[in-house]
Amino acid sequence: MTMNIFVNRAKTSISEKITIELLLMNLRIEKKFIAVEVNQVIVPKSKYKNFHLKENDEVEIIKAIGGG
Amino acid sequence: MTMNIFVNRAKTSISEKITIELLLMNLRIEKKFIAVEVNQVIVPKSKYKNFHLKENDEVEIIKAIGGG
Amino acid sequence: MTMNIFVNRAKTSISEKITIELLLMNLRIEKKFIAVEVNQVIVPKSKYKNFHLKENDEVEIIKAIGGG
Amino acid sequence: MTMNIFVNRAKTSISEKITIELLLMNLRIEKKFIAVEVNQVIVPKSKYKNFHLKENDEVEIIKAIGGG
Amino acid sequence: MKDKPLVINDKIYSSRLIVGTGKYKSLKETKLAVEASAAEMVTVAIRRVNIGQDKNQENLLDYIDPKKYTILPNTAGCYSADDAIRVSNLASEILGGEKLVKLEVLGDKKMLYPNISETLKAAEQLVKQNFKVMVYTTDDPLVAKELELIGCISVMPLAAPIGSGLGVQNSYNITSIVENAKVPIIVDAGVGTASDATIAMELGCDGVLMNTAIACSRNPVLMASAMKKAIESGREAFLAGRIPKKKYASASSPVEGSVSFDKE
Amino acid sequence: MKDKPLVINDKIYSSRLIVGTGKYKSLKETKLAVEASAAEMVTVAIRRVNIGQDKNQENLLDYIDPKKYTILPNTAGCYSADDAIRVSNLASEILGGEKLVKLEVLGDKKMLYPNISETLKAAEQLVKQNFKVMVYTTDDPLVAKELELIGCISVMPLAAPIGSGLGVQNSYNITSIVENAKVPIIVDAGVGTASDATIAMELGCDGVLMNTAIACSRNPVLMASAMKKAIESGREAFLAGRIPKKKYASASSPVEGSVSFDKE
Amino acid sequence: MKDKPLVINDKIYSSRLIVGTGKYKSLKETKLAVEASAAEMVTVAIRRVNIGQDKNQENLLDYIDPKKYTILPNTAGCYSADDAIRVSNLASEILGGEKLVKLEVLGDKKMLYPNISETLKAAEQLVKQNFKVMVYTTDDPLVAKELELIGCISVMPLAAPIGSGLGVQNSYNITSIVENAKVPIIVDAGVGTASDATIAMELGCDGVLMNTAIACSRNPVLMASAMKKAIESGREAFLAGRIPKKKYASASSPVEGSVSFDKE
Amino acid sequence: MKDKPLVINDKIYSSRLIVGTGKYKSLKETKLAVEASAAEMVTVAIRRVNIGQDKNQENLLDYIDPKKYTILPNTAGCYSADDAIRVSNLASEILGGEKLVKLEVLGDKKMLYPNISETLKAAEQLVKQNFKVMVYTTDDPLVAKELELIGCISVMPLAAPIGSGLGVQNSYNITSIVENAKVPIIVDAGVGTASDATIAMELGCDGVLMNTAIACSRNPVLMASAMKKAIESGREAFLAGRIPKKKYASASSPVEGSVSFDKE
Repeated sequence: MTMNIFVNRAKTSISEKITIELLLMNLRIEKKFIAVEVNQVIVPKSKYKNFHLKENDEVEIIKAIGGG
Repeated sequence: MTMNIFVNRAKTSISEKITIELLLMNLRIEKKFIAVEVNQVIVPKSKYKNFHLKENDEVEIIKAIGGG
Repeated sequence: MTMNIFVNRAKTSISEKITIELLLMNLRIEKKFIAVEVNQVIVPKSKYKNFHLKENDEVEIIKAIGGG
Repeated sequence: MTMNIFVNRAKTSISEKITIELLLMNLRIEKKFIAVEVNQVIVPKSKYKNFHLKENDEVEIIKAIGGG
Repeated sequence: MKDKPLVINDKIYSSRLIVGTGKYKSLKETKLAVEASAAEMVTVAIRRVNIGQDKNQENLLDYIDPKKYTILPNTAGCYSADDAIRVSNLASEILGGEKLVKLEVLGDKKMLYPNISETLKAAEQLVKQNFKVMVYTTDDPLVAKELELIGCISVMPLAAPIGSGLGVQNSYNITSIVENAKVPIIVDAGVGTASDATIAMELGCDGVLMNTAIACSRNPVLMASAMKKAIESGREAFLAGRIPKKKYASASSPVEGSVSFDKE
Repeated sequence: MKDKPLVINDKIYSSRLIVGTGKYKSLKETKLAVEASAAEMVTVAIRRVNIGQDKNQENLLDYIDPKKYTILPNTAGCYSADDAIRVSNLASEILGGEKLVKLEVLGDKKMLYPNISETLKAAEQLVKQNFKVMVYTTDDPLVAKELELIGCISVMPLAAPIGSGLGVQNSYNITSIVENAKVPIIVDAGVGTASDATIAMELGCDGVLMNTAIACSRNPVLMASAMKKAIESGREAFLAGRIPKKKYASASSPVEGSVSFDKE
Repeated sequence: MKDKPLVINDKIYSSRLIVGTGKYKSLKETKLAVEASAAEMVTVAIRRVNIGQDKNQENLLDYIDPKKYTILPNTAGCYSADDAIRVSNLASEILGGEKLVKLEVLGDKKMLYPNISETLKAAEQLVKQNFKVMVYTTDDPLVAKELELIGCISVMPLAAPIGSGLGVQNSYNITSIVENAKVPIIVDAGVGTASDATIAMELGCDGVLMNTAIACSRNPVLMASAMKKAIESGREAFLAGRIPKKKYASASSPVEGSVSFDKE
Repeated sequence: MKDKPLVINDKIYSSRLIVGTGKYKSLKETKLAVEASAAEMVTVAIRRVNIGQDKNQENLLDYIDPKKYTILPNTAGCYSADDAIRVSNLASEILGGEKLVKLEVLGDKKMLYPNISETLKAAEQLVKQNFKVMVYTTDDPLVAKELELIGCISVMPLAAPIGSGLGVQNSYNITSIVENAKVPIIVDAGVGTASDATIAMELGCDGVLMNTAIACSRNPVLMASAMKKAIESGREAFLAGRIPKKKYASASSPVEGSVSFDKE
């Protein structure tokens, strides 16, 4: 079974019960130096493993880039 | 009988029942181009005649002067 | 008989014995507000009438124009 | 026998036949880093030994000092 | 070429110079300088009468006739919104109900620099009370816009601190304020001499308000005349459109037919 | 306060603005701008008549009447003393023997910068030939003084290169020239807009000569008027004596009796 | 003579230059320029990961090692207090709980001018949340002081608009801010070239933050080195105490004993 | 990026700063400041020995070792070509036949402004006598070129009058001189603080000569270090190519992916 979530505002269909940890793995994004928000709330790195995403969750994956 | 009021913050003893109109006359101050406050409230010129000052009233007499 | 002179550096053939006065007339140039040099020497207006140009004379006709 | 010369414009009486070499010695001025003019003409260091000063010679002793 | 006139509080002004009345040696000098400036709007301050000492002290408004000039009372000396609102109401009472006021809320006594948060507060209140607010402010373009949106009828950024005579410090900001404004922008404070006023007008400002530069010059009446011309000159130059600055020279006299070219 | 008038070649001028006649779109525009500037002295250049093409070409001097204006012929386009002297004599012949001339000997075509040694040579010769020399020069204070001692009746240092519109580049030198001069000092060339002219006058100069700033503005007639006022404004400000620049502000409205002090 | 070191968030910095990491051609160039600048504090921005396109996109922080440099995340791109607070918290999460942040709340996209009221709101909140706030602001001295009193650990007024390269527009205000401050004053934004940075330091500022001036120069690594020296040079000149500006010259070489005086 | 080195009289200089030795409190301070400046060329003046008073007066050249530094004797205090030539020959004799000289012929004692005609005369003579002439002059671009053509090995225009500390007065002229020169252009005199030196170098000058700005600062040794860095900084910025000045801001942090855009 799959469901839809929004990753950085793009509709994405994923398998149910996926965790943030897995999502990042699928996206090939390193945990180091990023932040993750689910529905506008920051999820601390420690929780990635056990945090299961639900239908229509809005996930934001944020990083640092060049700026002044 | 006399009583004390404050005119522009100077204690002044006046005869009871004096009106703003009379006070200005005593002080030789023209009504034109001034404003009068009693206890922080502006008294319109029309009321000077009938406005009786009470013990300890704080009277402020204000005018326009040179400024930038 | 004709001969050649240079007027403002342009070779010009004119009838012999012509005076500055006549030259200006032919060129339709007013005497007022101009200066005439023949072979680098200024000829005063008073002399235009009797000043005869010779073969190869270099005539310069000068005026005032807009400048800063 | 003595005679007068001018050293940097000050009248100075010296023994006759004195050389620049001796003058500098008397004045305790090192030869290094100076120049000597006699009557407006520069005397090269090599000549100090044999250059005899005459009555009324104008001697200038010049050096380098702080400047911009 | 016709310039669109300066309109403030529904009145048309042919002069773009507003002058203050402080710091003069006498009321007579004040009157003469104001006349020489050809200003049509004049600022005054609001103060307590000096009881006693005032016997035959003359009243400024006997010299600067409110029938002849638009009197612009200021809230100078106020360091809070409340004070400024109170002084505005006193001014209105003094001037028979007029609602035009120059709002000025300062934050410190050394630089006399505007206190923006108190100024914004006071502006909102005064507009609600139907005052026609001409507001003295910093050269912050966003604050200038906010004051316009609040409903101030004119925004008056400083050129430099009051009385400093330094001239326009940040022409970049003044230009930005002018470009974004829908109300008259009048440079207020900091002008030192005629060219400072001309420069402010060349930036596109609608007018200039000054006091010290005239009153404290060696010859106030003559300086008032200088300022009148400086403002007109700057406005005309702004409208006429200056030549660009060029790195290299370009001859004003034509080159063709130049006599000196013979030898070349 | 009465200003001592500007006197050049024994004639009194009430205008301190001298304008050029180059670079205008038409002789008509030239005439209108010159009138708007209220200048009483006008510069012209000396060139060959274009034979043939000149049929009904009008003459500048039919528009700028020598009876009404002092015509100041320049030696523009000359790069040597000899050329400048020759052109000066042609100018005198054209103008019926007048001896007033603006001496201008340039050294290069890119900056149109004055060639000082040739200028000095030409000035000496022309003075000997009884010309009344108004001399265009750099802002070198020593050269300016030398030109005065040679007998030039006016020294005209540049503000900036001809036509650059950069305004006074070295106010320090201009001030020094003014302080040491016994003849009128007239800033010539480099003015870009009204405030540039005002600043030159505030430095104490006796006048300003300009052409491009007016002729090449978007609206020459309006800019001419702006320049007229700019010159008068700067002169009056110079005479009136500006206020000093201050690091700290000083209130224009008195502090005593300030209503806002209640709370303090 | 020993200079008191720059201390920010209890850490001592021997470099007074803070550099941004935006606008470089590559992360490699970023790294080289940062090294050449000798900066010890480096700003970064916070953005969404580009899903997909990011495959082997490298991470800035692999080039600018947080162990080696103090990373100063900014809230660039925020136009409200709420956004700025949110971004600050994301930055803290990204950087493993660090609380140092450069607060920047802008008001418009054209001038990128700071929005003061939102900046004040955000600053108060962030201080409450124990953030160490270095705040980008205008050159308004009163606002600068208010931000210090709110508890910001450094106040960073602009020299001129971000990326404009105009240099310090209002040295008067910057000086006033410095004189009244008890926290480090760091000029942020508007520097165009080395002398602009030197001038900011000569005014007494504690440091300068820049990005565009280095990243967008023709040779960023060389310009980074120029800026390093410019900052040190300006600081030393400030401490050494410059000579006063004089109207008249004064000889550097003594006058007595001058050989040339013979003829006098 | 490698800078082409400064070459004067066939010697390569890695420092572009030349310092004077006048006005110091002591020869010891002179030595320390010269060392801090890292200058490799040092100017000295030529004067009469004070007979008698000189007993144990030390010699400058015992502190500034001619084996270590290139000594550049100047003709300061000369007001005529003859004096300058005489002093140049005395200098050569003092320095064991060295022919390098800084030619300086002044015209007045108030401004210490160069006398151009005497300077040109002296330059021609000295070049004939095989002197290597580095010539102090005004910022007149034509005179600068003429001095180069006469054979001077370096042209040194003033930034402002000697000791005035005003900084570059006419950057337009200095730029023109640099653009047209084939010999090193070294700004000499008028620098007041570090940024003045940086600006001179950013204009493309090959070096700066200064004395008062260092010697008369409150802390000469520290200011010498500031100047060393200022010169290097300005040179590097010139080579690196500054960003253009922009009317409008441009973000240093990318706009895409900005978190704050959610709400838009």
